[in-house]
Formats: sequence, C-alpha cells, structure tokens
Amino acid sequence: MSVNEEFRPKIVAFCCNWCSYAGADLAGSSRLAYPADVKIIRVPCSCRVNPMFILRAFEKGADGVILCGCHPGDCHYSTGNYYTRRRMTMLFSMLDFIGVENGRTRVEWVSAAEGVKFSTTMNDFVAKIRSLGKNVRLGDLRCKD
Amino acid sequence: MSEKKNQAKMVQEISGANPYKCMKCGKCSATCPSYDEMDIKPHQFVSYVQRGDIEALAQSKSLWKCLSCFACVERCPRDVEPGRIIDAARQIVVRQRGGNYLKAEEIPPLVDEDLPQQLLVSAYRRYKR
Amino acid sequence: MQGLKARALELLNDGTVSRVLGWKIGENTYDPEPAFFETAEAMEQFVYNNFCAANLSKYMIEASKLEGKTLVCLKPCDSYSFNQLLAEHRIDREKAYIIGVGCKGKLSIEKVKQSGLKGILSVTDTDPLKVETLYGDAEVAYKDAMLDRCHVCKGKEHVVYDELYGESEDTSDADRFEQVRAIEAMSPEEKFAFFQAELSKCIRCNACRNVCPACSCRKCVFDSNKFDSAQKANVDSFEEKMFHIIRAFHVAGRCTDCGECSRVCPQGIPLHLFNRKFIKDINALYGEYQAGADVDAKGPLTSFTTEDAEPGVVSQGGIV
Amino acid sequence: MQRIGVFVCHCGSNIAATVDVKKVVEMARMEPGVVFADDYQYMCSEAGQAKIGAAIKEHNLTGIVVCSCSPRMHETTFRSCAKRYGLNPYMVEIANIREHCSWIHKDMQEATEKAVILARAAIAKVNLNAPLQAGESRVTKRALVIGGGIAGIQTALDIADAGYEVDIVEKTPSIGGRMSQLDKTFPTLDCSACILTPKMVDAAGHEKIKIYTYSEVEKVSGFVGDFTVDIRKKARSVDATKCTGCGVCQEKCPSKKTPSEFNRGLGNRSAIYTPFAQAIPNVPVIDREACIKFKTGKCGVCEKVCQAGAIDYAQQDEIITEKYGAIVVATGFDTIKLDKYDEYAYNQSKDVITSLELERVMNAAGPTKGHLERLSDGKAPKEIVFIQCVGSRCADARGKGYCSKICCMYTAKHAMLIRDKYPDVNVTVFYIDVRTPGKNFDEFYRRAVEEYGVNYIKGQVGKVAPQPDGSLLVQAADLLDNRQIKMKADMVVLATAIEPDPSVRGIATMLTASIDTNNFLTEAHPKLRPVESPTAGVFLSGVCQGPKDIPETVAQAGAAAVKVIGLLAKDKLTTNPCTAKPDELLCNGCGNCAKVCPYGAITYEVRQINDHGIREERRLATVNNALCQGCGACTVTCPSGAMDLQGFSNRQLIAEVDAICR
Repeated sequence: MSVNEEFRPKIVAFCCNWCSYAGADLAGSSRLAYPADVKIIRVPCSCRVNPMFILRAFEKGADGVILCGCHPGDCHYSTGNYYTRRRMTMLFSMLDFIGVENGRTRVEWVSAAEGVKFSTTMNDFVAKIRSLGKNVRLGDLRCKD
Repeated sequence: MSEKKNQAKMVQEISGANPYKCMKCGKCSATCPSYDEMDIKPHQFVSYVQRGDIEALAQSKSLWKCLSCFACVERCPRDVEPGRIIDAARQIVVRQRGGNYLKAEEIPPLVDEDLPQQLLVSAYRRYKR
Repeated sequence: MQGLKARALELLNDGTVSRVLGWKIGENTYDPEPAFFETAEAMEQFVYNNFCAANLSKYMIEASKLEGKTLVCLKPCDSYSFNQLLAEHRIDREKAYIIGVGCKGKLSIEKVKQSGLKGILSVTDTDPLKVETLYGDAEVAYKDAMLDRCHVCKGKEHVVYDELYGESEDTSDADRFEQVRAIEAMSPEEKFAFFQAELSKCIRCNACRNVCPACSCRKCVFDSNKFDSAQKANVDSFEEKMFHIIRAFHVAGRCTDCGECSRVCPQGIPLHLFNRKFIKDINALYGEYQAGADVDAKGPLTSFTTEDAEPGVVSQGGIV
Repeated sequence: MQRIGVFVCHCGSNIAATVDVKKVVEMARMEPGVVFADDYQYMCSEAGQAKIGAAIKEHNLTGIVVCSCSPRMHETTFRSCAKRYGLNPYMVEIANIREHCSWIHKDMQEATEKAVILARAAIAKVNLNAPLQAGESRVTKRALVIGGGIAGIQTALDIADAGYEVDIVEKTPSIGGRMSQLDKTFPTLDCSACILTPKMVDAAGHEKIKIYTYSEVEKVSGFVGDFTVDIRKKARSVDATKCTGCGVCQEKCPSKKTPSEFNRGLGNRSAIYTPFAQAIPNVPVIDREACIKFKTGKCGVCEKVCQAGAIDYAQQDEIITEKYGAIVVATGFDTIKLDKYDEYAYNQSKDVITSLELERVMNAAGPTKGHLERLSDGKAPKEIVFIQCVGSRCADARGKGYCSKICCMYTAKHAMLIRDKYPDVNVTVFYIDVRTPGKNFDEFYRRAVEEYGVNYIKGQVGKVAPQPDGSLLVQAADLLDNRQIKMKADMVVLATAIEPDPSVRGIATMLTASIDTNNFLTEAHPKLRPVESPTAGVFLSGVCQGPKDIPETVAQAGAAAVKVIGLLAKDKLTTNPCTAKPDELLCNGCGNCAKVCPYGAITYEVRQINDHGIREERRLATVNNALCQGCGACTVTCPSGAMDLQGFSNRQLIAEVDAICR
C-alpha cells in the first residue's frame, strides 16, 4: 500500500444551507458514501464564505477546502453565488500564483436534488487531495528555510 | 475471482457497458437486422453478462451474426449498448484464438471485393483508436 | 516649482484653502516627505521635485474632517487613488482643492544606489542625475533612476482636478504585466520558492498597509477581533502567513496600482505583484477595469455577469 | 463562559449502529464550556426533549448542542424545545451526525471520530453564540397563482373559498391549461371539458379571484408574507370591457394560416382568436406576428366588423404591480420535442402523432371534428400502433431519465376509446412495463385488454419507417414470444415524455425557488413537505413539481391552497434574526456592502459616534432587519470586517474551522 492511501487528509467543505447542505443530506439519506475526511460547515449562502475562512483552514492544517453552493441562477438569495464565483476565482488564482497546488481548493455547484453529485464530488475531491498529499505550502512562509 | 466472473468483467471493461442499467425494453432486438438469425437475441446479451455466462455467448451463433451495424447502440435508451457487449465477447474469442489486432496497413491487402461492406465497417469500427 | 508654490500661497492667503497638502523639504533632495502647510511661513518648506513620489490622496481622509478646504497636489496617477476614495465616500470632494501637478516620472534613491553608487552626499533631480559621493561625482540616466511603477505609467491625464500645473510625460516603456507573466510561467515549485524567498523578508512593519490608499479602513481586520486574527504579536500565526494575500484580496478591484506598497517596503518585497495579478485576472475575465478611472463604475468584485468563468478555470490552464 | 449541554441522539439504530454515542458523549465532556453531556434513544421524542429541558434547568445551561439528524430536519424542534425551557432558541446548534456521518460511513471507529469532530465544531460555535430575537413582518393577505391550468384553478378556488384574495396569472389568452386540450379522462372516461369548464367558470365568477390572462410574471421581489410582483399584461389589442365575445372578428379575419397552439399545430387559427370555444375570458387577442394590420398597416377588418368597437390596435403592454403574501407555482407541462427520435419518423410522417395530438384528433372540437383519421390523407386507419415510453426512462441525453407516469393510463384510455368507437380497427400497444398504481387503474388497463381486445406486446419499438404505399412499417421484438415483429400500421401514436413547461425556469429564478436537473421544482421535503418550495412563501401545485395525473394534481392543488391559507391566516410572521449587523466603530461607510445586497436592505446614514473618546460624524451602513434575509454577501465584501452575520458570525465560522482542523 502506498503512503498516499494511508494519508487521511483534513478536508473542510463549506455548504450553503439551501442547496448543497440539502444535497449532502440527500446523499446521506440515499446512503451514498464518501470518505469521513470531509467535514461540512453549514453557511447560509456560498457568498458568506470569506476567503479568510479558507486560508484559516489551510493554516490550521486542512489539506483541502471545497465550497459548495446552489447552481448559478438558482441561488436562494438570487445573486449570492455569482459573487462567490468571482471571489473564489480570484482567490484560487492567487493561491495558484504563489505556488499552492490548485487542486486543493474547489467550488462545486450542487443542488438540493443532487445527492449523487454531492457524493461523487466529495469522493473525487478526496481522491485529488490524497494524490496531492499533505498541505505544506500554506504554512508560515517565514518559518521555513 | 472465478474465471466466469473474470470474463464477465472483461466484457464490461472492453465494452464499457454496464449491463445493470438495462431495463429490458427490447429496443435493441426490435432494431436488430440479424434478429432472426441469432440464437441469443440482443436483449438477452446483457442477461448472459449479468449471469457471467460468457461461455454460452462465445459459443452462440449470434456472435458471428451481429453485423456491428450499431443500430442498437444508437437507439438503446439506457446506454447499455448490446452491440458493444457482443463485440467485446467476440474480441475475447478472437484473443483466445491467438488472433489480435491488425495494424491498419495490414488491412488493404486482405480486402476482398466480395466481402460484405458491413464486415469492413465493423472491422474499422473495432480497430479505430 | 516656484510657480506652484506661489499659486498655493496665493490660494492659502486669499482663504480659498485653509491648508496645503504637499511635500516638505527633507534633509536631502531625494527625501521630501508629505506634509500639511497652514501658514505662509510653513510654506517656506514646501517643495515639489522629481523625488516627490508619495501619493498624497490618502491624507485627504483626515483632511476631509478638518474645517475648510485643503489644497492637495496630485500627480496624474495619484488622481486615480483620489477618485477611488471618492467613490468609497472616504473623502469629501468639496473639502479638496486639487492642483493636478505635472509629472515626468518620479525618481528613487534606491535606484540610484542600485546603480552601484555608494556614499551619496547629494543628488540632483535633473536629467541626467548628477550625484556627488564620497568617492567623487557621477551621473545616472534619469530613466535608470526612475521608480519601477513609472515605467508602466498610467499616462499624462489627471482624472480629477481643479486646476493643472506643469507638464506631464508618459514615461511608460515596459509591459505592466511582464513580471506577473514571468511568475505565471513558473512551475508551482518555482512560484512557491520565489514568494517564500520574498515574503520571508517581511517584518510586518505595516508600511505597505499604512501607505496604501485602498487600505483605508478605520480599523484593519488584522487589528480587530472580528476574525480572531488580531494582534501583531504572534498569538497565532494566521495573520503572519496570510497577511499579504488577504491584503491583496481586500484591495482587489479597488487598487489603482499606484505602486506605493512596493515603494515604501523597507525590505524591498515586490508587493505590487499581488495587486497586478488581480488586476490582470480581472481584466482578462471581467473586462478591462481601472479603479479610480470612473467614480460611478461598478467594481469588478461587487458586480457579476451570469456568464462569468467558473473558479475551475484556474486549474484548467489558468486565466489567460 | 457559556455553560453548554451536549445531547447525543441514537436515532434508534440510525446513528447508534455506526457511531459510538457513548464515546461522543465522553469526548464532548472534555470540550471547553461543556458542563453536561448525555445520550438518548430519540432526542426529538417527548421524553428526549424533556431530558434536554431538565438539563437546562438543573445545570443552568446557556447553550446546547444536539448531535442528531440534519438541522434541516429538527433544528426547529430543538429550538422550540429550548425556548420552552427558558433558553433563547438561537443558543442551540446541531451537529449533523446522521446524514453527514452515520448514514454514509460503515466503519464505526471512523464514523465515531468524525461525529466527535462534528460535535466539537458545534460546541465551538455555541461558545460564541449570542441570544437573538426574532423580529416580525407583516403578511399581505393575497395570494398569487402562476399558471391557470387545473392545478392553478383548483388552488385559487380553494384559497378564495377560504376568504382570501387570489390572482391567477396565465400566459396564454385563456385559463384551462392542458386539461382543456384533453378529450376524455381516465379511469372514468368522463369528458375533460365537462368537468373542467364548470371550474373555469367558478374561478372567473369568484369575487375573490382576479384572472390575468395573456400575462406573465416579470419581476418578483420581497419575501414570504410580503412579495412584490410585476405582472406584464400583454397587449390584447381588444378592449375586454367592450368585447361581447360574439366571435365575428375571428370569422372575418383574413389571416387564417397560423397553426393553432390549442390544436397542437394540427389545425390553423385566425390572427385574432380565442384559443377554444369555452375560453375564459371569452375575449380574443390579436396575434401581432400574424395580423396583417400589424404587419402591413393595411386591413383593419376586425375593427370594421366589431359592433362593440372593442378592437384597439394601439393597446400597449401594461405592468401591474401587486403585493402578495404567498405565491403558488402551477406552471404545468409540455411534451418533449421529438427532434432527436428519428427512428420514430415523427418529423417524416403526418401519421405519426403524439398522444396529446391524438387527444385533439379524438375531440369533437378538434381539427378532424372528432373523426379518427390519418392526417396525411384523411383515410380511416385500420391498424393503429401505440408506442410507450418515448423519451421517458432514457439514460441518454435524448430523453428524460424519469417515468412520465401518466402515459400508461392515457394509452389504455386511447386504445379503449378507439376500440369502442371503431371496433374494426386493430390496436397494438408496445410497452416496456405497464404501470398502473392508482385507484381503479389496473382494472382499467385490464378492461382494455380483456374487454376491448387491445393487443399489448412487451417490447419497445425499434423503428417506424414510412412506406411508399403510405403505411408505416413498425419494427419491434416481442420479448415474451421471442420473435421479431414487422407490422404495417396506418397510424402510430407516441406516448411522448412530459417535461415541465419551459417558462418555469425563469419563474424559479425570479422566485429563487430551487429546481432539479429536469427543471422540476424541488419540494422542501420529498415526503413531509411535498407542496412547499424550500423558499418560504412559495408553494408548488401540479406537474411543475413532478409528473402527475389529474386526480393527483387536484389533490396537490388543494394541499398547496391549505398551506397558503395557513400562511395568510397569520397577521405577522416572525422573521429570521440571523441578519447582517454592522459594527459602527469599524464601518468605513464605503458603500460596497449595499452594492452586493440583493434586497436593498442596506442604506447609509451620517451619525454622530463616539469612537473611544473621538466624537465625530460618520457615514455608516444600516441594515433593515425586515428586508435582510441573511445571505452574508455583504460580510465578505466589507474590507474592514465591520459587517457581520448574526448566527453565522466570522468568529463562529472560524471557530468551526479551527475545531475541524484541530
């Protein structure tokens, strides 16, 4: 068995209350498994997620952060996820720019009806993080030699 | 893994088809131009794969009656695509016999003008990558 | 310069303005510093030379709270910052009397030093610069002593002013995004190594934050308890790591690319690269946008279209 | 410091079988702020809630965490429980250890570890919770029903009968919907018009119901209890107050070549038209695309013949703005396009028709006056083939993945009616499965087979090929007989899949009601709240929520009405207290938060403040709590972090992040 299979990543999933959290619930009630590495934090809307939360998660040892919201156009608050889309595009691009592996962050749109998508997304994301290994690059730059 | 299961798995791998998606609508058999000449009918292919009875499929006349016209593949509402399943079974048999892929340049000298067009088309379909 | 000083004095004396916001003579030609002048006597110290690089627009936040108008000298690029602050209601247009001052590219003593000269005693702001050193006199070509940001000059136009003084020159002779592109082309390992080397120099002196006209919050999130990210002392290491990324994010879509952050960094960290990266991405994805060009424009991160790119674009070949 | 109680639910074996609940209790006890932790079989039960209540009293708890099912399930339950025992309901947090843990993980150790972490995150959050007070908002006692088919009509009638005002918005010129196009209805075979028309008349005559036909919803703002809706009343070009409905204009109109929508394009209509004879209102509209007057400026025949002087070419679209407390979506369905099903020759032959087209053919008011005839040559068919599941139950992109539910029954109906009226016509139905769950449904289908001699063959048709002699060659396999069939038919009827009316997408977006991948509106809970959208104040009626037949639609329409009545009966609604709240000492007044607020809830005012001894006037953001819905968009836009969201504050969310990553 390779090292990566033993590696249990810490993954934070921010899910909006109206679509993605409900999608996760549906995945649960449909018994669609995904690794226990994923821990979900409920937010009212994907637009509530401040880039600071994501960086904080990495800083505290998360290996991957995924943000799930309603599909564009279907936001419970009409427009929240459109702002999310721009903000996260900018943030992810910046992380990529400073050399953080761009697979560690992801945004997925999962509706309340997409239990299957939620589960496959999480399985896929966990596999990706496992292949990337432990997050070391978002550590304190000054403390490294 | 038993040989039976192994072969069934191989058929699934080669064809990329999932026999469990089949809803037994029979549209493949309805569509098949070689239906009357087949002993195992297209809609039954999936059952053989599900049961792991590739041997019977390999022994069947159907294996060599399928024209690879892919009408069933085109029309299957469930993406099960029996044409690919029978094609996969055929490949297993061909491989067992030691025959394997032809190279593209080996084909033209083998072409006989009297060969049915379907055979050629089917061959090309199979060998295209 | 004398004409500018005379005009400022005139406006001060006739009561049009209550004070003048400009630059004060420093110990040397090359270190003038921002200052308010309230009297004719104080105006003796007023200076405007080619080393007057500081962007004065941010001082207008405090000046807007004072009685009477403040005469403020703005170079073309500073006027964008002024406009952006205006758009965010941080300053009062009525409280400002803007003299748009001419600019032919600002000089940096650091650049002069980088040309290899040591023991500098005095330096002129002429073309070429005449440098007197402990070891004899030397000359430096104007272009070579110019701030990096002036090589990607925004142009000669003031976007806001009451009157203009002096000629300006468009000094741009470089590609604004060249450095950003060079980094984008690196492998993740190289990028990481580059920024690790640069950011590890940071001493968290906050000079970048203090000078930045977009960083004008009454209280910075890094000083408040709202995100548990407060205190400069290492209560936790969060702010240390993320400070520059968050700072860049907070000014994204609002940064006019004035380049003050890099200019004032005592450690010489090219902080403007973060801002330029955002600007480049915004231009590529959401259309060309220059913060401060138009007071009524909707900021790229406070607006959207339904057809915007997905964040996945970053991992699918990047933003081109 | 909070005094937190943690309550871990077994949910029978739903949680306890995979999560070691005792271990979760034990670990929770070690978390900061936790003064009490316990587990119980069913926390949501009366006894479970009593346990929570006792602990609140005994341990003087200031906050509680319930480790149980999804908060979407029982957050309300536990909040009201807390309230009953004197604790602020917003001091309750739920750790979802069922849907997000026990149900998806098999390994006990793994699931237990995760449950502990989820509990820890909830505890970390509660440590930072603050009591919140729900506000109140008013309820406009008027409902809007979008769609004037049987679903919309029934919902409107039921609401109106309870004494509330209802408006129906229908995009076509008449109410009636799909049901008005049907000939007979299963399983009783009564005439569709005979049972629908009285309801239409009732709705039109009801003093509490206002009907906007030829109108569309254009804009929706507001929220439950207080929606503001813009309705575009399209220009009818006929003054409804003057028109007597005599119909002369339609007779005399020289432009008669427009395919009739009502007859599914099988016949034509005039440019000025009412869709069908029993239309309500019986006021025609001018189709400006087809009208010669509008196209060339010359004609004006209708105006000349109209005795009442009702024709008004200058009429403009009108925008009506109205306030509503509740909105019901009843937008119905259409049949899918068959462009991708070349094998059934729908586009090649006029004699291949959809079942809905057959309804029109069979109807006495239809294009053939009810005579069963081939549309190509008008000849009487001798051999008719029905094909089931056309586009339904398809895994590929050509059709729909779901069962359209109504086709088995209406095909049995069609087969039976044809055999009854034309005993010499042979009827063959090709089916995959015959699905007849419903009262008297299977009996109905068996009658078709046993009494009417309809020939049912199991096997989907592979191909329909038009022949030179005008017949249609149908190729199929009889899967039970194991033989391939090639038969000639004179007519082929396709049981075409149904899909939500395309207009529903735009409406869902306006209402911010969630929609699934098939464009069916999502219900708040598939079992327990089937007629409510997750968006408060929006209710679902009819096929917009999922395929259903008339009896089911009517039942759901009534259910939706009851939900609306329940809402409108209240004078005030309590509002969500989880709203945005600016810290005035941090606010820059920069204006960015208002730019991203979808509700216009943020305004700015200049106020005198005291910032640690500095007194000054500042421009500050102010949030209107009645308008704020708590999305949090503003909190991220605010550079200084002055704007925070109550109940989901920056510190709370960061505490959760920290707890998970610890």
